[in-house]
Formats: sequence, structure tokens, C-alpha cells
Amino acid sequence: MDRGADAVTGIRFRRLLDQVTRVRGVRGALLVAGEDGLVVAEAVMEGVRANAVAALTGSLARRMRRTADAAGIGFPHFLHLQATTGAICAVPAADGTLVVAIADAEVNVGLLRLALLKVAEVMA
Amino acid sequence: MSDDIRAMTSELARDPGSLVFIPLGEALRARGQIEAARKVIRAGLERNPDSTDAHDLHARLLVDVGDLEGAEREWSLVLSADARHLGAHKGLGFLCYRRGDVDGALDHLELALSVDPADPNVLQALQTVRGVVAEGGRSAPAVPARHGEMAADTGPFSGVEGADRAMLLVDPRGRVLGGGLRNPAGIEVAETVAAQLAGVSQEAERTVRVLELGEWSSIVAEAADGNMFLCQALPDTILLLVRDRSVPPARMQVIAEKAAEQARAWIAGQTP
Amino acid sequence: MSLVNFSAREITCKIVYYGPGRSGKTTNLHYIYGRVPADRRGTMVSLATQTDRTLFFDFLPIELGTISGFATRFQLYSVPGQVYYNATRKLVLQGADGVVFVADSQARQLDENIESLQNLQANLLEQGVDVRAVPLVLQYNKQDLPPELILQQNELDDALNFRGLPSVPADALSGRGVFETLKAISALVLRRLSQESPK
Amino acid sequence: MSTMRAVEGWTVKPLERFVNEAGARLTLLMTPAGQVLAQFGFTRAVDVMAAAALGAAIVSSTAEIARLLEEPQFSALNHQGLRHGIFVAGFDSPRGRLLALVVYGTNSSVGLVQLFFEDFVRDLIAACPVPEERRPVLAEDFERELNQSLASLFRS
Repeated sequence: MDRGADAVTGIRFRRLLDQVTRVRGVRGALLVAGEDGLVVAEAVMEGVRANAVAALTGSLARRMRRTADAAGIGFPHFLHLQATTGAICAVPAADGTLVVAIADAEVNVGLLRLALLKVAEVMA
Repeated sequence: MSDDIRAMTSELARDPGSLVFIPLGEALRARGQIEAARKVIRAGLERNPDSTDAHDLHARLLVDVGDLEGAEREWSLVLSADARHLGAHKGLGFLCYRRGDVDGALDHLELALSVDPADPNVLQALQTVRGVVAEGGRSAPAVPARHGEMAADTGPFSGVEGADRAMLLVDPRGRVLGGGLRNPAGIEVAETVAAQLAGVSQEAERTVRVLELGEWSSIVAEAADGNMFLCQALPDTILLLVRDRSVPPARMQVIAEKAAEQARAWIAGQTP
Repeated sequence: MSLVNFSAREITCKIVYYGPGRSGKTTNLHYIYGRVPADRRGTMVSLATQTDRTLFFDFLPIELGTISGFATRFQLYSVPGQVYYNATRKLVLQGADGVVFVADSQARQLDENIESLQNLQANLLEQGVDVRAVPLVLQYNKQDLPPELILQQNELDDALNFRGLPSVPADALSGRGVFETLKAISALVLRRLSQESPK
Repeated sequence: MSTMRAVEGWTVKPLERFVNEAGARLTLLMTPAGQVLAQFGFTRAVDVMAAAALGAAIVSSTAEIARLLEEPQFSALNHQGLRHGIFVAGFDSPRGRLLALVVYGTNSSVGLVQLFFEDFVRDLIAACPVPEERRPVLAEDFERELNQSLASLFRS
């Protein structure tokens, strides 16, 4: 196993995620294996349960994909769940991964969306 | 799609005994060309009377035209040849449920689930029927006689843009309360989407509960051929709005808020 | 350890058929499977090699019936007999409530029988279990073979059964002795449940 | 219309919560010897036993591999199929070591199962009663009934 290469990949992912966490109000950003709902890389504040964000967002994204498919509007490329004390946004990237952000309720969704799409684009 | 139909039609013309009449029938049915599909299937069955999939499709077409007895005969025939035919169990489960035979519906749906434990339609149907059982209701539940019948009632959203084709009000068990939804090809998809929406709402509730995000208020999905906006019109009622990509999510939220207000008034008016 | 459910009044016990390779452990299970009515037995699971030798275990659950008001269920396992499968033998032996030692009656197999019996003791000891505390029945299989090839029950008792355990001559292929063996081990296992505080 | 069955009552609530949250199709809670404590989703009791025997075998064989590799015991295993995944895990409880076998479909994921499995274990440990001294179960004269049961079993 090439541990050096792993470390380099880890740093690269971390740098990408930092572009998302820079947006004001973002509590954490993750790369998630969409189908499995597992964390691939994470940059989250203390107290954010990365594994829970990954599993639940992966599942919600799969469900929304099926709904969009049933409605005939194609593959979703941006997802936003708004709640009273927080928000989650997700964008699919290459190979079934998702770029996910968990944020305060008042986060600038427009900015966050752009940051996520940019990371997804770089990954592709 | 039409290219596919053309290709399958020519293949059938070349070889009238071919089983291509089944996907052709399915494709025609999906486009809403029920009569053409029936014609293809009837002709195909004359040459392939033992094809259980063809009988299954024939049964669904009979449901489409309201001949439920005929459909039941067809599906029973399928089961006598193949006791584990998924489509036949789904169909008979639906027919049992329609006439209020909840036990019969459960039997067929559970058998269907044992054939394909991952079939989302079976899972959703089982959830609905089990919900009826849990409520103690073994009497005939209110279900639409045909696909789309309920969805044609645009009551809650009269006057709202796209009320009959791009807006749905759905109860927590995935049943359409009002509105209508057509896919970009113009086919009614209200019930299929409604069945998925019940799951979306549960997903959202679970997500905000586990992550301690308070109550969820809306979900937006931007997709290749349209945008989707989802919110809770009432604590247990989901409102879905679908628009093409020219309508930004923020504007969809405004439309949804107006529609939700109307839906609340409509539901209050429906309650005795 | 047997599982006793007082509210549903159910008992579930694990019985392991142990013994050297090709002594007839799986044959016992197959015979039971064939004779027990379908509504009183479950799926027979076999993890076998391509040559049909037991690789990990064979497994057969049976419903014994109601005893002292308890619905009684036995889970029968057989272990691979070949010496080199000791790791899997140990795993299957975990939590056994009773053991049937299936010996091969052929005179030339005596050493294998002794070795396997010693291996049983060692494996139980490794799990902190004294072989004397485990219900154990010996079955002398293949008694149908020509007398000049096999040892008789008294000879096998002398060689293997120095603790005076129940022993049953058998021919598992034809079914002779299979039922008596199951009956003997059932009685021993259930007797423990009728006694005070078995550990 | 529940397909849940528990040999030991204290397992019911945690199991119910787990299958609802994780969207599990089938769940088995058992001892390392393959004795079932509770199950959800199985329709025939006998299939449960076969699954339990095989589940316990998976855990014990990987534990053995871990030992050979001089690794600490694996806490969980996941097998991903096309339509189903199988998740097998062990944990310590006041009842000793217990195992769980979870089968999930496309409406769940290994991430979800893992996430809610942590809660499941916590709930089970909290609900688990202190083991009682084993007491005599069967009446002294059980052997007559045993003989009758065995005779009817073999139709002899």
C-alpha cells in the first residue's frame, strides 16, 4: 500500500473542502461515497457528526434522485435541505461521490452552491 | 422513444412470432397509447399464449380501461403458470386493496416482496396497506379507480400556475390529495412521484432529528430538465412544485408559499 | 449454552456431531433430515467442498416438540473431521449444549477415533469447558461392515469410552442407531435443564 | 402484521427503533453460538436459524483470521451485493458477547446501518437485564414426553 500517495490525496481533498468551509456559516464540508453513505474526506467543526451527515445526506440524495427520475426531470445536480436551525447542501461529483456541506440556517445558499459546484467540477 | 417504437414495430413486422411485442406494448402504454398497446398485445398473445409477461401487461392494460375482472382473470392465469410472478402479485394486490380486501392485498404484496425485496413500488404499497391495517380499517379504502383520477382534482390550487400538471399535495403515506403532475413527455406521473415523496419526507425528518437541525422547512433539487421544490404545507402534508429550469428556486418558493396557503384553506374546508 | 425463553416457553439447544473424517457425521444429519416431517425441520445448510466433504459445518434445525410445556428446538451441527480443519471445528463447537461423537468402527480407524476424541477434549478445554461437564454420547458407526473389518461395541467402549458414557452401535446410512443416538443426547441435554443451576 | 419476534423481551424496543431508523429489511440478534435472541423481517422461523448459524460462522471465522493476523477483533463486516447488503457486527453486553446480522436494501446504505447500529448497541446495553442464576427449567419427568416427541418426529 502506498501510504505516501494516500496522504497526498488526503491533503488534496482537504484543500478542496477548505474552499467550502471558507463560506461564512458553514460548519463542515465532506466528500461522501453516495451509495454507501460513508465519509471519504471531511473538514468539520467540533461537534458535527461527520458519519451521520454522510449517511443521512447520501440517503436523502438517493431518494431525491428517484423522485426526480419519477418526475422525469433528470439527474439532480444540486440539493438543498433547509431547516429551522441549519441547512444541508449537496452536489454530486465524479464516481458517485457527493460534496456535502452542513451550515447555519442563515448561510448564503447562493455562495455555498457555487463553492460546492466548483469542488465537484475540480473533482470531475 | 418514437425511434424505439419504430424499431420494435419493424422487428415485429419482420418476425411476427418475436417477443418484441411485449416491450413494444410497454412503450406504447408508457406513451398513453392504450388502445394501440392492447392491439399489439392481443395479436402477440395469439402467437405466444404462454408468455406470462405478456399476460401481465395485458392485465395492466385491462386495468387502464377499467376492466378489473378481466385483469384479475389474466393475473390469476399468470400465477397458475408462475406462482412467483412479481407483476401478477403486484396487480392482484392492487385489485384486492381496491375492493377493500386488505388481507388479500397483504398476501399478494408480501409474496411480491419475497420475489423482489427491493421493488420500491411494492414497499410503498405494503407501507400503505399496513398503515390501513394499523388504523384498524379493514373496510374498502379510498383509492383511485384508475391512475390519475384523483390527481385530476386540482381543488387546492385553483388559480395557481401549473396547478393541474406541476404541483402536488401529498399525504404522509404517499397518497395524492390534490394537484397533478405530468412529466416533460406529458404523461401523468402524480402517483409514482407521490409514492416517492412520502419517503423523502421521512428522510428529511430523520436527517434533521439526528443532526439536531430543528424542523425541516423545504427541499430544493435542481436537475437537468427541471427544478423541484418541496415543503410542508401542513405538519403532515407535503407540497411539491416542479418547474422548468427557467424558474429559479427562490421564485418557486414564493409560488409554493402561495399554494401552501391555499392548500391549508382547502384542507380546512374539507374537514367536517 | 441453551437458550430458554420463559415467557414464550421455548428452549433452543445446540448439538454438535463430532468425530474423525468420513466417520458419518453428515450422514446422521442427512438421515434425520430425510425422516423428519418437513414442518418440523428447517433448511439444511451445508458448507461443503467440491468433493462434498464438510468444509465448515452442516446445520439442521429440528423442532422436537413440547416437553414440560416448552416448545423444544434442537440445532444440529456437524463439524469437518479432517485434522487440518481444526480452526473451524473449534468455532462450531462454541456454545454447544451437547456433543455426539461419531466414531468409525473400522479397526484400522481406531487411531483416528482416539486422536479426534482427544482433539475434542483439547478444543473444549481451550474454551474453558471440561469435557466431563458436557453431555456426550458416543456413536459407533459403520457396524454394518463385515465383522472382520470392524471392532465390536465392547471393544470400542474399552478403547474410547472409559467414562461409561451412553454408546450406540449404528449404521447411519441405513438409519440404524441414528434415532437412538439423538434420543440419548436429547435426554442428556434436557436432563441438565431439569437439574439445579447448571453452569 | 409485524414480522418481529423476540425471544427476550428487552430486545424489542431497541430492535424496533433500529429497523425503523436504519431501514433494515432483516435483522437478527444472536449469541456467538448462533442462538437467536430476536429477529425482524424473517417469515419462517427455520430460515432464521439457518441465517443465524451462517451469521455466527462469518463472525467466528473472521475473528479467527484476525487472530492469525494478530489484529484486534474486527468489529463489523459488510458485504455489498447488487440489491442487498449484509452487515454483521459483534458487541459486548451485560449478557456477554452478542452478534447482529443486518440485511438492507437499496433504500438504506452501509452508512445508515452503521450510524444507527451505534444507537442500537447503546439501547440494547441500557435495556439489558442483569443475567439471573440459571434455574431448573424442565420437570423431573420430562423423559416420557421426550420419548413421545422423538417417536412422533421419526414417525416410529
